Amino acid sequence: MSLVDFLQIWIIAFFTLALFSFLYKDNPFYKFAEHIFAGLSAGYYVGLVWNSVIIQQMIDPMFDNGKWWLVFPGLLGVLMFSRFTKNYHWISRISLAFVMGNTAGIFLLSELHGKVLPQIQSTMLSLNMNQSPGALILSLIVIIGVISTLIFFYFSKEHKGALGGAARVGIWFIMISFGAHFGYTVMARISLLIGQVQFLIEDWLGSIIQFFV
Amino acid sequence: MKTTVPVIIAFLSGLVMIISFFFSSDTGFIGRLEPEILSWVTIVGGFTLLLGVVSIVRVNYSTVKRRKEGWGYKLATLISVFVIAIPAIIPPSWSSIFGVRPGSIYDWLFNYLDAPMMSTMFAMLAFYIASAAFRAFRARTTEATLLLATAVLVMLWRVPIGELALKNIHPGIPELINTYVMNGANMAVQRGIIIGAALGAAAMSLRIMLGIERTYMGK
Amino acid sequence: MIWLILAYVLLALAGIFLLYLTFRTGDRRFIYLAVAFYVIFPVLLTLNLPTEISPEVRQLYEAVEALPDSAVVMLTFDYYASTLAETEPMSRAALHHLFRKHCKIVTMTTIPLGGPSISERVTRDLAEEYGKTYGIDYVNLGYKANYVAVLKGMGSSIEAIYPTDNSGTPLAEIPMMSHIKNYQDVDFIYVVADNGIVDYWMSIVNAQYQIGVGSGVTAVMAPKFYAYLSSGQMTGMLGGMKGAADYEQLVHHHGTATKGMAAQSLVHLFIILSVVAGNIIFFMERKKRGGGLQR
Amino acid sequence: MRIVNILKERYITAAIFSAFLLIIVFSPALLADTTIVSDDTSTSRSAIDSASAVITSTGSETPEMATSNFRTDRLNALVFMVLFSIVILIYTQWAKSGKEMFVRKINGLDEVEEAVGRATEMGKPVLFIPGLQELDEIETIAGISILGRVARITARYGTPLLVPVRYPLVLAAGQEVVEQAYIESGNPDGYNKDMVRYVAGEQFAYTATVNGIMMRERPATNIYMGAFFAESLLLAETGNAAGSIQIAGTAQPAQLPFFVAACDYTLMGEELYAASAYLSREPLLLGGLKGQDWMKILLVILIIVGILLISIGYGDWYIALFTSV
Repeated sequence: MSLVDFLQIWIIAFFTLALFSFLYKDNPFYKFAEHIFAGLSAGYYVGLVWNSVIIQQMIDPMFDNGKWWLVFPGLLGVLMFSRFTKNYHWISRISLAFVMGNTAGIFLLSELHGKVLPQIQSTMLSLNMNQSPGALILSLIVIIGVISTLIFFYFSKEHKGALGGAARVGIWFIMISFGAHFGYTVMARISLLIGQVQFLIEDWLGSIIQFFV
Repeated sequence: MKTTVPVIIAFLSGLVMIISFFFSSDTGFIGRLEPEILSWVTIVGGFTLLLGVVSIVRVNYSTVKRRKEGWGYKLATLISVFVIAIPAIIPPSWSSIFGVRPGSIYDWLFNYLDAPMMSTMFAMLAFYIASAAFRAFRARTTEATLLLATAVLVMLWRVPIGELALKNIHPGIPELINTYVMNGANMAVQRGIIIGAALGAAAMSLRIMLGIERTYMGK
Repeated sequence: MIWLILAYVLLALAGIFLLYLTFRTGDRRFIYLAVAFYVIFPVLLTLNLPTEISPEVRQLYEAVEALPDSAVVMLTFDYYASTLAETEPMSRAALHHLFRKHCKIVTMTTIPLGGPSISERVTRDLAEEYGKTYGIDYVNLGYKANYVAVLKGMGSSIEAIYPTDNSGTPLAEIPMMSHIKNYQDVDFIYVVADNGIVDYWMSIVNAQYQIGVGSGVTAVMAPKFYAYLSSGQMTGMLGGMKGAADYEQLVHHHGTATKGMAAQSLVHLFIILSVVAGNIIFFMERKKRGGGLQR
Repeated sequence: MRIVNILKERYITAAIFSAFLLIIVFSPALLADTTIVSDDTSTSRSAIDSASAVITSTGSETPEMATSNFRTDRLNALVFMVLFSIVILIYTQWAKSGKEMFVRKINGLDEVEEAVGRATEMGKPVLFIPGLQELDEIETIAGISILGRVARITARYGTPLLVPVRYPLVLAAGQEVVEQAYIESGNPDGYNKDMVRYVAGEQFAYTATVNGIMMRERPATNIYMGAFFAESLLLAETGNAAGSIQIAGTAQPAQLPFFVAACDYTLMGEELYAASAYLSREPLLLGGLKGQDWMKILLVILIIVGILLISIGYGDWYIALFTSV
């Protein structure tokens, strides 16, 4: 292991432990690491936008391929900063409206065409008796679950009578789903800790052992 | 003027996207217009990332300037913004430590400082989820009981030791959980939620396009 | 065998003891200590526990297996560094599989903070292992802003959105990209993500361009995507570290996910123990108070 | 400027929009490139499938012609979009014109009132968090409008109110809403600008600070309404430890389990929007909610019809109507 590798591992270990120390209690090491973290994350965007947007998407095509009209989106981008001024902050709305309008146009269709249509289509399951009991039960669960969930989120009538019964079934289904969500999420949170512990033990402790042996 | 122009722009740019959806891809004028407009959107969108950087620099600078409480930390933030940003915008042709490619200062700072810290921040959640499990997750009502029971079952099913235990009770249990809980009840509810949320998002998009919804303009 | 059972009993006793201390003192740091203990212990021992391969993982594996050799696959790195422990093993396992099948890989990211750096690091690492050449076997497109426009725009022209690759080489000068113009030239999309972007890969790309999309997602998001699996919009899914471990098994390459499953097992069991213990305390206290729940 | 003034009338804009949609509907006839290919019944499942077969077959023979084709295979999406737009716009228009619209009472709302009352009795503050998103997110808007209602109650009883926020725009909107509530409740002196305060921009820094507030000031009631992410658990758990009554509402499905388990009452998903529409009677929110409700019932009916048809074996053509390509 070279000295550079060794130092790199120790730097990571220092910042990792500084952040973990918050679990014991708030302290200056944690605060220092947290502020460095905030600064680096913000500064990262500058390098990213400079290289992947300004150079690659604007300057290069403008000078190499003669796409002079790319000045306009650049201008729209710069206009965004007018929101930091007092009197001209409304100009930034133009750029924002351009982005929002496009996104809205794509969304309006993609949500209806790409989500609602296929999802309702695949809920139309056959309840025909000549399928296996397992498949029939599953179809029933899915149909009842989807419809009762939709009814639970229906607000134009009081949940009384039949509607109330359906909504009640809906909430049971929803709770089962939330339980599954919760059970699954535990794994996500622990994974991240395992990752950090793997680093601390294998790399950091490993580096110490290598250093002495 | 201050709102009408943005509203018209939003309407027209949304319209192009809708028209292009209904015509097969290379349709003459629209077909050429669509990718051009989308590439513009990605460029303008890039600039919005910088807005956050400007805000963070402004806020921290004013704290440091006025020597408010904790200004030393804010100074650390300010310095780290510039330490990572300046080498990244110097052309890599000067030296390989500039720019953003592997081996540059920028890449090193991200991989060895920023990324591990980001992971650590989230890794702390593992501790909190355990203490929450002990102190907050109580079977107070029928609904909460249903939630907890499913959660325990799914937790067992997701890990090797738990799966083994379930299989010892009956070898078919893991598959039953997968079929009837995950792909049955859970799937049905997620589908209901997806449909509801999609209707909501579509309605919001419609209102933005028609200029009825203007919250994004600060109205 | 007897030793193993003894070890479990001891571990469980330690957990119960720490929970008891938490209950007595009201200091949650004892629970933190228990979690740390259950994670560190298996990592030190590096146990490899076999897992049953989930059907949705097998589905994704088989979808990739069924691709012709040298098919074009788009592999996305739609995740932040904060979830690297869950998602990086998925990307690595996917790359093992794809490189082994000699697929042409196009990588991209929609994550501004770190996406380009991560994809660059991981792909180069694996390409070296398999002796693949940049520009012929794989290309890294990098990041462009506004994911909705990026996803939609690549449908008509990848070059309109990405005039150059991540390091600034014009796409026209990259041999592999000469026949990859838009989604029509892509055979499969392999999304690895830790956020809601997966929804748009379904609702925009899969729905409008009919390309198969498989995904590796964090365990937080996985339950939602069963809806897309069942509607056939999604072709296979890796859910969380378990999904990654399953895929590692399928491609016969044990990485960090497989290693992590032992620690996962112990902490999961501890959390189940905590829920049960917490509820026992709750019901005992309620009984003492006379069954009243009203607060 | 004349045109601009006309366009200002949103309903005229809406009319132009609808007119445009109609043009699209009739454009296949206008363009008339599409030759109707006879139905290949042996392979095609449906009318829609054969329509797409037309597109692909003309595409392979004469690419130039196919390029100006209307996507008849996407006709279902067009009809659906037009119907959806009309329903939403009609309901919004009705809501604006003051038509009486019924929205059922959301269960959690009574609880909010009760919980604030309890804080008053105990002489402790109420903590309100309008989520961790910017103001352009609909969840945050819903949260802010519920904040207005909560502030009205705290103004009436003189209960201290704490509202930590993460974004400057939310700060401005929150201050405005709270001040308005105090003035309208006849207690303008009770309002204090520091009730709504900016805490920190970074997610976990924000959470850590709010957790600090919970442990120090020990609010009797915590109300979370808006978009929450991984911090949901941290907030709810700390609040639980501090012994506060907690009411939450979010549309983030991944976070709901934690709120449901750790809070005393939770508004789930769209209930959050419904609650804010119910409270604010804002025509935009109300119209959208009613329009979506109408669509939901339509979808449920469509699904049931589909199930019936497929179960008796005559459903293939019907199901194919919903194919998205």
